Amino acid sequence: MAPEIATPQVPAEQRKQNRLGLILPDYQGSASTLCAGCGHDSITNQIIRAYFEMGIPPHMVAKMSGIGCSSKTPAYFVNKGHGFNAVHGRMPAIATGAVLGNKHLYTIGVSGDGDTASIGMGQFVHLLHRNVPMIYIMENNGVYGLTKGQFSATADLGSKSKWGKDNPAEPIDCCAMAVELGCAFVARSFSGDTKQMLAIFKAALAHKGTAFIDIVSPCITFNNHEGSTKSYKWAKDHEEQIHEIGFVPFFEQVEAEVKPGETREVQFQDGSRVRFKAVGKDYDPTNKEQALSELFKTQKERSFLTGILYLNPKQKDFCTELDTVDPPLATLPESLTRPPKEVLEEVMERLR
Amino acid sequence: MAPEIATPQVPAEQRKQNRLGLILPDYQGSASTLCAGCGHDSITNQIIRAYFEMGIPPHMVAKMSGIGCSSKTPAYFVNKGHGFNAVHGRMPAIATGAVLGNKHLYTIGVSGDGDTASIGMGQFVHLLHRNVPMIYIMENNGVYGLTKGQFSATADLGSKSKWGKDNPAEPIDCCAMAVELGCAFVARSFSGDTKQMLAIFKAALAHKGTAFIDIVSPCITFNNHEGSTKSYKWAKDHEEQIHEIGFVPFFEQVEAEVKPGETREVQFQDGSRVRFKAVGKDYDPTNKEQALSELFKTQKERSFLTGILYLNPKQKDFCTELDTVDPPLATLPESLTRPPKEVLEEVMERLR
Amino acid sequence: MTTSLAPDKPKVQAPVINDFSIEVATVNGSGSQTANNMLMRSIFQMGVPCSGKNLFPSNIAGLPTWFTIRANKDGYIARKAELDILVCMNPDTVFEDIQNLRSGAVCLYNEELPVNEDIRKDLTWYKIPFARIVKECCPDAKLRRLVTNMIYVGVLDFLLEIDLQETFKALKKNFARKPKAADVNIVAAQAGYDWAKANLVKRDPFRVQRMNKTQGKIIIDGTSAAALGAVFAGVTVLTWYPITPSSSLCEAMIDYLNEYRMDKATGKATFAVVQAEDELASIGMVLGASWAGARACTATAGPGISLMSEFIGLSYYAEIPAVIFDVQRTGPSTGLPTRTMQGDIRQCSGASHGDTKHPLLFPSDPSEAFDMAGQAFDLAERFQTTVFVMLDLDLGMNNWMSDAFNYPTKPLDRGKVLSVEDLKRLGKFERYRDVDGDGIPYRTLPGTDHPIASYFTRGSGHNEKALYSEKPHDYKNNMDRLARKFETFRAHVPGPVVEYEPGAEIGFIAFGTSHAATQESRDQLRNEKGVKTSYLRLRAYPFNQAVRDFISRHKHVYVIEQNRDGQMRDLLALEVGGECTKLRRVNHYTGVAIDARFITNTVLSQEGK
Amino acid sequence: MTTSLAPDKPKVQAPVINDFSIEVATVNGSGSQTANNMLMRSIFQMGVPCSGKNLFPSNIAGLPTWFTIRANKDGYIARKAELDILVCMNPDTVFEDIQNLRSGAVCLYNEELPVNEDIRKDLTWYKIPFARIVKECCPDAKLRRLVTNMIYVGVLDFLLEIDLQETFKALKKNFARKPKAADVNIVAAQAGYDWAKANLVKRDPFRVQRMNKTQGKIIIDGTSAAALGAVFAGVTVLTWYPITPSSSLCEAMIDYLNEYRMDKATGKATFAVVQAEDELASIGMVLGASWAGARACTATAGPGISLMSEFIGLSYYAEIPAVIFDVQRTGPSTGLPTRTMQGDIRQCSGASHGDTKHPLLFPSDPSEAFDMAGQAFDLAERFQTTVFVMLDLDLGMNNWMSDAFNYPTKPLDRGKVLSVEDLKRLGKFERYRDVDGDGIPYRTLPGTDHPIASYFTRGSGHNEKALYSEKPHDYKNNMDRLARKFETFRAHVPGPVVEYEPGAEIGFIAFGTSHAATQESRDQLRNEKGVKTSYLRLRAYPFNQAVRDFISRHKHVYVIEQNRDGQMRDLLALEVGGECTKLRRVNHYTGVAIDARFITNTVLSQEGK
Ligand SMILES: Cc1ncc(C[n+]2csc(CCOP(=O)(O)OP(=O)(O)O)c2C)c(N)n1
Ligand SMILES: Cc1ncc(C[n+]2csc(CCOP(=O)(O)OP(=O)(O)O)c2C)c(N)n1
Ligand code: SF4
Ligand code: SF4
Ligand SMILES: [Mg+2]
Ligand SMILES: [Mg+2]
Repeated sequence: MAPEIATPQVPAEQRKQNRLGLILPDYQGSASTLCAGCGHDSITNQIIRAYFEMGIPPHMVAKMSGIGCSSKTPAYFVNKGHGFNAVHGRMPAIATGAVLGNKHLYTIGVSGDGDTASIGMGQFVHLLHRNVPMIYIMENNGVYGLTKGQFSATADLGSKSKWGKDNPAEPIDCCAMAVELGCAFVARSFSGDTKQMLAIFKAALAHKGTAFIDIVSPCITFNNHEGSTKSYKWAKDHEEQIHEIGFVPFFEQVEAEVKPGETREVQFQDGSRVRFKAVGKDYDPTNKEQALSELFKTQKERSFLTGILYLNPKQKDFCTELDTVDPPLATLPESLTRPPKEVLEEVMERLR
Repeated sequence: MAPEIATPQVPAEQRKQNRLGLILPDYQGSASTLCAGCGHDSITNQIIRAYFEMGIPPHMVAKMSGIGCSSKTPAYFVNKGHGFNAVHGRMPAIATGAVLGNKHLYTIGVSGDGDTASIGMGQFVHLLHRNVPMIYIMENNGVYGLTKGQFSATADLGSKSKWGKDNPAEPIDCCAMAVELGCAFVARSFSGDTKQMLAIFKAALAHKGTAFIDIVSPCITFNNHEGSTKSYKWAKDHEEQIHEIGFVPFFEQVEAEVKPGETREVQFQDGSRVRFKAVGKDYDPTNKEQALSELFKTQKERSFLTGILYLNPKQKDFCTELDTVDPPLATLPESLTRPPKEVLEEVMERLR
Repeated sequence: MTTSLAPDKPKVQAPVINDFSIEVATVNGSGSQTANNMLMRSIFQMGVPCSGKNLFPSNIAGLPTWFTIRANKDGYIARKAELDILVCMNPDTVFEDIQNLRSGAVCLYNEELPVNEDIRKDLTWYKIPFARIVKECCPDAKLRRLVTNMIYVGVLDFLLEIDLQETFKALKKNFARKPKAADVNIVAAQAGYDWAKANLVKRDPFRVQRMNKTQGKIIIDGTSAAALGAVFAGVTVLTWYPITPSSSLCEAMIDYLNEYRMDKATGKATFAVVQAEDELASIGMVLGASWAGARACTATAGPGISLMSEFIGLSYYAEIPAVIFDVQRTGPSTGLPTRTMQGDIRQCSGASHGDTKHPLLFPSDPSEAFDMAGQAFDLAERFQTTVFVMLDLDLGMNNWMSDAFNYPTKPLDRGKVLSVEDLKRLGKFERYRDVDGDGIPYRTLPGTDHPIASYFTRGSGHNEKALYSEKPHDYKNNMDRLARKFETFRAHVPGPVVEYEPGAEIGFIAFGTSHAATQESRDQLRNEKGVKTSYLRLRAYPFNQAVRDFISRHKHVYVIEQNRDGQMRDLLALEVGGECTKLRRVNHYTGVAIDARFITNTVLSQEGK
Repeated sequence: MTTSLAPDKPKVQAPVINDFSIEVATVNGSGSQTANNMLMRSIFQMGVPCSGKNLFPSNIAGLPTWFTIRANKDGYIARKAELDILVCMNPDTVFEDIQNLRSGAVCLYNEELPVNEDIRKDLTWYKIPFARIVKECCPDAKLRRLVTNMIYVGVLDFLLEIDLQETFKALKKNFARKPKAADVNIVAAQAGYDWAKANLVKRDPFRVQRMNKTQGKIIIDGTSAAALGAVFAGVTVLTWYPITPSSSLCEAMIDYLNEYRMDKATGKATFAVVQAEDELASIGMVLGASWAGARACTATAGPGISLMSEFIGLSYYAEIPAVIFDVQRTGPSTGLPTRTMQGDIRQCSGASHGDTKHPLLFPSDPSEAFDMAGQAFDLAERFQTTVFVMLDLDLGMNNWMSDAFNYPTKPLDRGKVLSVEDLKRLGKFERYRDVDGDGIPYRTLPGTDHPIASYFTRGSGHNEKALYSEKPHDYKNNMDRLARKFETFRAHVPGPVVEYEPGAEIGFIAFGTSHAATQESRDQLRNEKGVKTSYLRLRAYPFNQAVRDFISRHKHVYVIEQNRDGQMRDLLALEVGGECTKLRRVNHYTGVAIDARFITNTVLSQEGK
């Protein structure tokens, strides 16, 4: 199955304007330098589209990453946003800092399974624990792509390496962890499933709090062979969509009709709504325990669930918790940040 | 409620011998320097007793820790074992290394909630993921004791600090994480519940793989006040024993009778058995999903479950996976570790 | 019966006015800290220069702790190795404590301690029935343990002729928001005083007399001072992970922020504080916040710096501001975390792999800690790199007499940040170009609404336009510019304070908390041995010409510091080339603060005198 | 039509035998690595000294990559900045590549590239129809992309008069376990050769002639060499986290371990390998394993060392062996990870807060990497501290001609470990006492069945008996002993290799991969300018007397290294005091390996010549 290629293929003729009057190319980035066919590029394309369709002001986008092939991708979308390719596994801290500095930014972090589930595990857990408002995408290929194909902690038990060795450990399931830890937006998708990714990204943009999205994203160079459980073929054969997702942004409410079969609806704080159409069994994305038991079940069956696995848009996010003044802390004037002389004198007086 | 005080109070007159002919004082450590009444000292006492009753050769004990009041405790038990007070949050790596060097050691790690759930989170997750054979005790007081009482990540939402502030975040539940991650021995106890601790420790000594034990252990100095959810009073009032635990070591099988009400039994690889007597509802400690849903439930009810929450003694441990020669790697003779001259010549020939 | 009737007393000596040291030997967690501070404050309020140092274990309660107060009319406030007055409260150390006293010293002890006065006939003894006194004056049994300590303050007030009213005043100030606590303590101090007056005959020479050498001064610890400095420097983001001795800095800052930095109009915070999960996270958050434009800082100690190294390197290469307060302590992580050291100089000046260099500021007292906290933010934002403020445990956690702090006169320097208007005007923006020849490029903040505002941040793999590049010359150009930028620092960090002594062949170089002992040692050398010394007090790394000149102009230069390896000496040696042979080491490394006598003796022995 | 008929050709020059450099400009992921290695091997097998260097991007496929082979009859195998022969395969860089050629160079290019030979009339051009040749010789379309590269090997074999059989031999060796792959490639090489023979007229001067300067030599990369060294040093625990360029070391070690270190009797491993979750974990596991008595090591690059700093400090203070292979690369973490640098010297020599010092070994070729890997384990276990083996990307990932490795003659030195028998005999064990006066204490391993065997391990807060202590003199005693221990290293680390040139006023100091270029530069200076130089090649830090003597005995000493700041120069400056003024810097820092001409020019300009 041939995946899309990033940026270059975004059709230039697409001149449709979004609610800001911007066109798709306004959301593009530099040309990708990933391997042709890398799953990550497909994800990049849907990120671009989601920002475009949601009409996010490009200059307000902060793109954060760690290190890895996946972590390179922020350079490939929304060039008009500021990007930050930090150190390995520490994107959560950098992103949290950016949110502290300017809570009005649309902060997105892109990471890999190595960057997140190995070296970054501690920060990942604590980012979720804080519920920092941002999108966190883990581009999951089961290997360390950039260092040439060693297994990561999300590799499945028995998955074969390029060199024919079996992975000896059960995978760490970052979605199950996120659900357990109380993350209020947990989704999984597949880089080959562009429609689903797009819907999830748009919902994530409407969510206030950490939106964690694990995307199986095959590494064409090191983990796309027979025997790998993160190859295109394997993923295509084993993806289990848990529902179809319809997303209605707050600014398009009028036009949106409920599609047949869309039974469940969850509303975000900004008024946007996400609607779920059952596929097979009825799945309640607001039920933490169901999410976990379905995840365990598919783990055992060696398949993988995709969709918005858990959603709780009412959870308090980190910025609400911090309760800072409305303007970004970054640009507060001196008059607000340096107390007057009398205050210092008062303090001195107490110490004399 | 007055907790026990470590080492000094172990009655010297207790001259009962264990299967090695050793007496309880042979398992003691140096005098504790913790605050009088610290929960950690009660845990220490039961650790001493468990090693004694299980007849573990003291010189084979490796005691590992990070940094914190809790991490000081390895100095207070089994003085004849080697101890290692490492750096903050990195006990798992040090302990894993010790196990690599000598898989025959009885390795125990003692950590705190700060040491484990904050700075140590990444290593904690990966230790569980590897299933390194060792006992991992987290002495959980909801604060950083040694740095004077800041909240840790296991502090409950709304728990009051010594200075009257509310903790703003939900706790990270390390037991739930451990269960979710597939750890095969997950227990929780309370430092005031000596009998239960002892049974759990003994079972942990029989288990092959990581035995994770979270023990609510009040910090008498910084977190034992009204409003704290990790105080003695609170813990006593909110502990929910999930079962009573009877432990039968492999070397005492003949004498052990099944006690009335002991319905469930799980057998360890060494033949030891643990028997559970239901308290209230029937609880199956081999059921991962039940464990999680009970944990979530009690989290919501603001109580805490104690007992062996999850148990799966068949899971492959790290040393089995590594499949090294039987003697410790530490003491392999040169004849086994330096290949003969011909081998080097063979390699050179290929490169000429 | 009081000890004044014991036989074989030392002769009554000539009075010693405003020049002594007191040590209270106790156990931590016993609540003696307040009493000791009140004692120190009482002396301070009488106009006598003084300092207080707490030597405490890495433990919460029950282990030996020693609090030392030094009062000195000449303003010497460094630690003094010899004690004049000892208050024994700890049974575990009582013998050692008494053994360590110099001949002629004074010893107050709790009558419950198994002390036999005969073991040291050369001491002046005062036995005090603490339990009895406290029982009488404090009806609430639960409070007794705490106020016991105020008893010895009262006793010492009597013996040293400290005005009891000053102690009351100090207590009232201290417990301004808890008048009841003030009262209980006042009663206890009074009881101690009364008991002493009724039962003791003064036989020792030490006395406090009013003078006016503390006018306009304050008492504060260095971490509070630095915290205040940050608050007045407009800090907007503080991230931290608890570690002794830097937790105090963060906790003080949080208190000040909550008190003085809530927006009046909205009641909301003009700052954000995050207790991070570890130091890797706290520095990461600082970089993220600074990158977004906040004034961000963190505080830690040596182990934290080790963990932060990789990110500190990124800050250097990617040019992101960060202020790090390093409150140095003795290493390593499981070392002596509650002891002092100037031990992170090597680590901080070059933290991270590769060719990285970082400027360090060295405050030597609270007032400077306040000023330098502010300067650090200005420098970090102007230079877009990490700036360290190097405190140590001695400065940070002890109470220092200090000049009152001066309100900053200059507006905040937010550095070379281009606004939308700037971009419109310039029409061009290249993130890493050296436009001004000082090595410092311009930056934009995320959220800047202009088509050319954005750039991509990464380490060293970029050209002047911040575009990805692995080209050898792009890398080299950038590295050369960074070197230039670091050179620019020399003129912008605080210069040294230099005191040339006419005719002195010997120079002293010291910094930070070695300052007070150094000053005192210079006087000792002059007064006792006729040895003159010039003195340069470093305030920052990198150095400037004045440092080189100073070394040039002396025969020997003693670099006084509190570490084993002479870490500052090595930085100086690299600076001055051949003249490094003049540099001699005075290295104090025991975990306790350096004292003047140590310097004097070390110098004399190296001078062959 | 071949290019040989093009007008305006440069004149045929005199033959240049066994002295040229070839560059293949291609894209990574295109599989040219094997072809380039085969070409290098063919030359090597003809007895001509040669080296190969791969300049590749931090990316997996599709970006420009340059592979350079240098053949030199005099044994100069450093990088040569000027190219003689270019093979153009990459459309993205073709213009730049051609532009960069010196006048008179040779250019082979794929006919599909848009090259106009007229743009450089000073070159010798050969146009090659790769697609056509490969299509004919390789029926399997899927393999064509890979074997295309063998075509230019065949063409070059013809042009340079390399014996085609040597290429076949090399291919057979390379594909010893995949004879079919060997065949396909042999056919392709033959096809290239045949096509060239039929279509090209040689117009360039470069030729290979058999000689015997590679007898007994091998070709290997430095990471494989170090890995082998560890395997023969009896390593029992390897922990690692992938990072370029050290992953190669670990992966090679794993392969060797699996092949040569399975116990014959049981079929089980005599070693354990753990891919850790990060570098903090990998060094932690090494310390845990060493503490338990294993021979443990890890390998990483600069960012990993930064993260390991805290633990490395613990190793110093708590005295636990560790071997760290640092394969240095250009910093920082998001810098130029696939470029070389000798940039971690400062960081590694003092990693961690506090007064810490660590010894460093500097291999300058694979054979030394093999030896030093073994020495590092012996030193680490004897001295109970971290020992670094400092490779770099150039040594580690490139193919080097090297002497074959010598089987170790000495038994493993497991250091001062007391067994049960020792303890019985001695009756006493104090973990941190300096029994032998060398600063090195004795240790026991956990599991030692003797009542006095156990001790408690922690940082610096202990006395000689390993009991907890915060006493100033215990701390100082211990620190003094640690300093003594570090002094002991001087006599035990490999000493420098010194070559005094009679009458030379100038000395060169170099180390590691700067060696080859330094040797060549010395000859350039002697032969071209009559400038004589002595040479000291450092092999370890700390230094010994021979280093001080060498500096003493020369007027100027050039310290040649591959970083911006002169990190080794600074360590030397601190060592030699006043004589540091003699030290001059030759600092190469572009990410690519240093070359002789750069050294020569830098020295000449500093000498004013
Ligand atoms: C501290 C540190 N350790 C190791 C590395 C090397 N490294 C770079 S990327 C990477 C793994 C990336 O894997 P992943 O996050 O899964 O990204 P992918 O390339 O697979 O998209 C590693 C180990 C590094 N850059 N920094
Ligand atoms: C790298 C590092 N950061 C911070 C510290 C300071 N520190 C020492 S103990 C501790 C917290 C201990 O808390 P916990 O693990 O819960 O143990 P407790 O004292 O509560 O038993 C901290 C933050 C340190 N020693 N090292
Ligand atoms: S190596 Fe794998 S992950 Fe990296 S760019 Fe190539 S295909 Fe993608
Ligand atoms: S501070 Fe708290 S955790 Fe530490 S010893 Fe005291 S009671 Fe225990
Ligand atoms: Mg990956
Ligand atoms: Mg705790």
